[in-house]
Amino acid sequence: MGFWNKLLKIDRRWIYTIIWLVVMIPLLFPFKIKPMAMPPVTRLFNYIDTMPEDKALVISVDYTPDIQPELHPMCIALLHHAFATKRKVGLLTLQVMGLGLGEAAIRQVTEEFNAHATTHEDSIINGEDYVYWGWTTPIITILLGMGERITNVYPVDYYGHRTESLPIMKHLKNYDDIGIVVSIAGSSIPISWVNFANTQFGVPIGCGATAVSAADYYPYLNSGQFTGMMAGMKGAAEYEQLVADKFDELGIKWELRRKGTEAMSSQTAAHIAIMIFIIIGNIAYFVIRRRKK
Amino acid sequence: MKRRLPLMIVLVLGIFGAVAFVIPHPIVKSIDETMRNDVLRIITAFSLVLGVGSIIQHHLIKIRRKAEHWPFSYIALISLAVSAAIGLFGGIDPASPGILPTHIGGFSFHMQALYDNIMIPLASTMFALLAFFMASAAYRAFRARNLEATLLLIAAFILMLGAVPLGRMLIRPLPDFAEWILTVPNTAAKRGIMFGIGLGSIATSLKIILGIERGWLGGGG
Amino acid sequence: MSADPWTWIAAILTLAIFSFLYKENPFYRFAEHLFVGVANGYAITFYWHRVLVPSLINPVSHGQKLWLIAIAIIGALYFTRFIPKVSWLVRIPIAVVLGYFSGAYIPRAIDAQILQQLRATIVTRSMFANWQSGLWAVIIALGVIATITYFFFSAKRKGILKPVSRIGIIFIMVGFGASFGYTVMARISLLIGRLQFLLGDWLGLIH
Amino acid sequence: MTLSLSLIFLLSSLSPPTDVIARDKPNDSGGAILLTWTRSSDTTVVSYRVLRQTEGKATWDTVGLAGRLANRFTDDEVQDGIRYRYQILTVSETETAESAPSEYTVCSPQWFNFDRMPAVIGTIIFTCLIVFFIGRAKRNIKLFIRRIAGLDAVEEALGRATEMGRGILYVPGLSSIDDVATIASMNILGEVAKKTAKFGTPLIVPLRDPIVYTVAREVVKESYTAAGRADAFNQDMVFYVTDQQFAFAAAVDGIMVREKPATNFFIGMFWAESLILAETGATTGAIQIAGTDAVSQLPFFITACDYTLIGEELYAASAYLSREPLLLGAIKGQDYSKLLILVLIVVSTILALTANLPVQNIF
Repeated sequence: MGFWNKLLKIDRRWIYTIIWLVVMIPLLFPFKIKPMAMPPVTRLFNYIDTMPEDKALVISVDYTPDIQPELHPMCIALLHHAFATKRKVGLLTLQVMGLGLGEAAIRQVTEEFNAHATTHEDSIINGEDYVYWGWTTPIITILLGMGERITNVYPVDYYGHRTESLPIMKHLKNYDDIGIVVSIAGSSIPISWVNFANTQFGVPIGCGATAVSAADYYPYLNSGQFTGMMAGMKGAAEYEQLVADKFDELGIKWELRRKGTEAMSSQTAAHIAIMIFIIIGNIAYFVIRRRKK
Repeated sequence: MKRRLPLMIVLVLGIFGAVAFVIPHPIVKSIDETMRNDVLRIITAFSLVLGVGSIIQHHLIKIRRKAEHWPFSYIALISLAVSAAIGLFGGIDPASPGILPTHIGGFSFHMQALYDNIMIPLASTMFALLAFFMASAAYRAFRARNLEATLLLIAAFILMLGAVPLGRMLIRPLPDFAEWILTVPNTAAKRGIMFGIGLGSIATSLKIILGIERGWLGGGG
Repeated sequence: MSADPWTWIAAILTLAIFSFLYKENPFYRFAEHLFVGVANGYAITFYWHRVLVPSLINPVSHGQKLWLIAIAIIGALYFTRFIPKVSWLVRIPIAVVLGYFSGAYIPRAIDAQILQQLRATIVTRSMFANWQSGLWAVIIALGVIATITYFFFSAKRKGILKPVSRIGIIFIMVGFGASFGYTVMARISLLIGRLQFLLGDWLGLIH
Repeated sequence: MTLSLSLIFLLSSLSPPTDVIARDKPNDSGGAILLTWTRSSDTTVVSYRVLRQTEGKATWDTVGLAGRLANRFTDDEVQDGIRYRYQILTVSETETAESAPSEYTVCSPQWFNFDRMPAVIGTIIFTCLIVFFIGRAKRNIKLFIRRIAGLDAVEEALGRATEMGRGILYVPGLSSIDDVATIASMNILGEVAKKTAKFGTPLIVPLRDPIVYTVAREVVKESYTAAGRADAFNQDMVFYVTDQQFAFAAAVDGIMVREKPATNFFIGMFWAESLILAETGATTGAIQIAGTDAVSQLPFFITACDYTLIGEELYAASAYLSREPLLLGAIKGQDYSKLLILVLIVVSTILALTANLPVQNIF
């Protein structure tokens, strides 16, 4: 029973312990590895970054709490990007379970920006810089109705204000004023956005998807029906990185919370650990096989 | 009778189920919808009683025989009874409460609370165990024993490496290659298997309707 | 640290399940039996409030759809299992469920699993809009053919069948490896989610 | 007021859509009219509104909205047998323009859905093939079925359990009785139970579906009777656990670790719990035999189990074990159907590439 043999028959609890540690430690003490953005993420970022100033970014918070670890950081990163570049933002959700998530995202990001704001200009103000329309139903009525007049679809916003009276809505009448809609979802809602808003009105659609469902979305990406896509935690981390670079470019000094990147450190560490296990297992296997010969 | 009646029912309903697929007329469509929405759901609801009866019996036997770890059977039985009582009498929808009060002060023990704080954490933790099991399964089984095993191992390796930023840092086109494996050879293999599964399962359905496949009768007269 | 008792309960149950990784123990056994009990309690609740009340009890008590009583009787035949003399009657509700689903399945499966897959596999000129997508389509078609060949059961594996089915199993293994590797990411995400709950919502160590 | 409105109308530069055609939506259950139109050439168009008039009524009702890039709309809020006509209203930021009304049209239900013709033909061809080969099998023409690797292991695994004096765990998947994998699994369970009855090996069958539970119980009881060991059948061998996927997985994990069966069978339909079960089983040192048609779970069974029946092998195995000629005949029919599919792929591809025929649209 040599060293390699012992290694082959190692108690699996050692493997569990290592996975446990490599996932937990980066969560407690985040270290940031700099992700390199893949083309679908870069395309989404660049599109939002360079669209005309008067066009708003609309985020459709279509995910539910159970898949939040993968998708919520995408929503936060998009908001960081929009507010740093002084872009108007409209937020809505097509899933009633997403209501609280949308509210949490917008509250977190506005608090971050406003904590560093010195002037009224710098501040992010509800109804002027962003609007949260909340949730209503049915989906088709919303997706088509927003093409004509958003205030008809959402007479009051999430907080109960009449949308007609909000300053931001004066320049946010319908899809013509929207540069892109990014639908973040674990279900097929982004496809509904493509089928109605994109096919019938020509609005560009971006997508944030879980890693599992992303594989089904590549055809839409290749056909251009999605302008860009963030897939899973990795996609979120890549977008966060692009936003962080943008912050440097704009000279914004304060540190961003980057949950996607932090979780990605855990993810990366776990992948590397598993790959090392496989390599060690195979070395041991070959050493023993050679000895037997 | 004992065999012929069930086989007749299967034949008649089977033909109806197949034919309804191509007849959009409301007469057929409404029967088809009633079948799905009312009939089958009601019948399934009754079958649950059998299941619950079985699990209760299973644990009662354990308690009676004082089988190993028998006290834990009380946990299953009590939690079943308590949660069923809360759900049946306290309602399933927090907005429309039942006859049983479901909170003491600020503490809610409504079915929704049990679902959110017992079922969801337990289920998602069981699910999360997979992170560990994938690691140990990979360590144990991913050995380059022969060509097939080696290809399995390499494909998995490339996908794992391609999924993290490191992959792209080491080999720039790696994520694209990973995506290629997923969309080309993987699609081909899945599709090929699906054809076989499709045909095999259709054949089995056919055999059931025609009364050739009788395993479900559970044998006996 | 959380002050919500439910968060504590959820956290303790989470740890109880994780403890199974070390070894089977009374905490896991407790969580397991609790889970089975509550899940059954939930199922009873669900079927009562969401199925029997709206689909059966409400219409019948208002004098509508009285034929549903007959359906309820068919459903009740499940209980004949406990009466040896008429226990064969349990086959009737099973036959209703099985017959309908088997029949409904056939044309739908022909459509979704055979015809649509077939349509997607055929290589057309438009796929050669660029040479890569054309080549990939050809590889997929060849892979599908080889994989199907692997599943021929009634012919001996000799002659051309032998090498082709071998290519088939190669495609299958590459595909399985890819699926495995791809799923790792999603499963680690689940673990991260649980840890974020334990470290964040419960202990308040991360925000 | 009227004058100024008509002035605006006269001055309106917005062009309405043309060629508004309304017709009964084909292949449906009635109650729907399909509209098509040629889009307005103006670039200022925001959207189109669909207006409907019932014959004999003066009013036009707005029944729908369509995007500026749309040229079709389905009105599914109409009644069969009533005559309707439609107008399409072009809407821009400042003005609207209405098209000429369409002809009156009436909708009705159809008795046959022609869109589904290929599926009907496919069903007929396949049914004929299967029935033909079953017929041949009935006439006792000997059929060859190749060896299936995982199956040979069944006997060995049962023997090992007996030698060790430990039990056998058989999980027939998590799906319902209408799932083909479950049916196949019931057949295999019947054979396994005959052998456990013969050797007196303890058998544990936990279930997730109440109906499958009733069937499995009958199957096992029957096998014990057939093996002449009706006395050894114990009603607690087969039991229902819960219909919650992960609660079931937790319970089966517990059983595996506490009872330590010598052999675990995971045969049927599985979802994400596949690896939870198979890895836990591996820690107990059991021989594991899996079989499933869940393509997404096969990779995990292949890595964690000793033998795996892949997809269709599961169905073939159930026929192979039972040695029932009728079931074997069906396998022959399936093989010929597969051959037909291969021929269709090759021939269609050749036609599509050489003659540029749109063959893929046939299917």
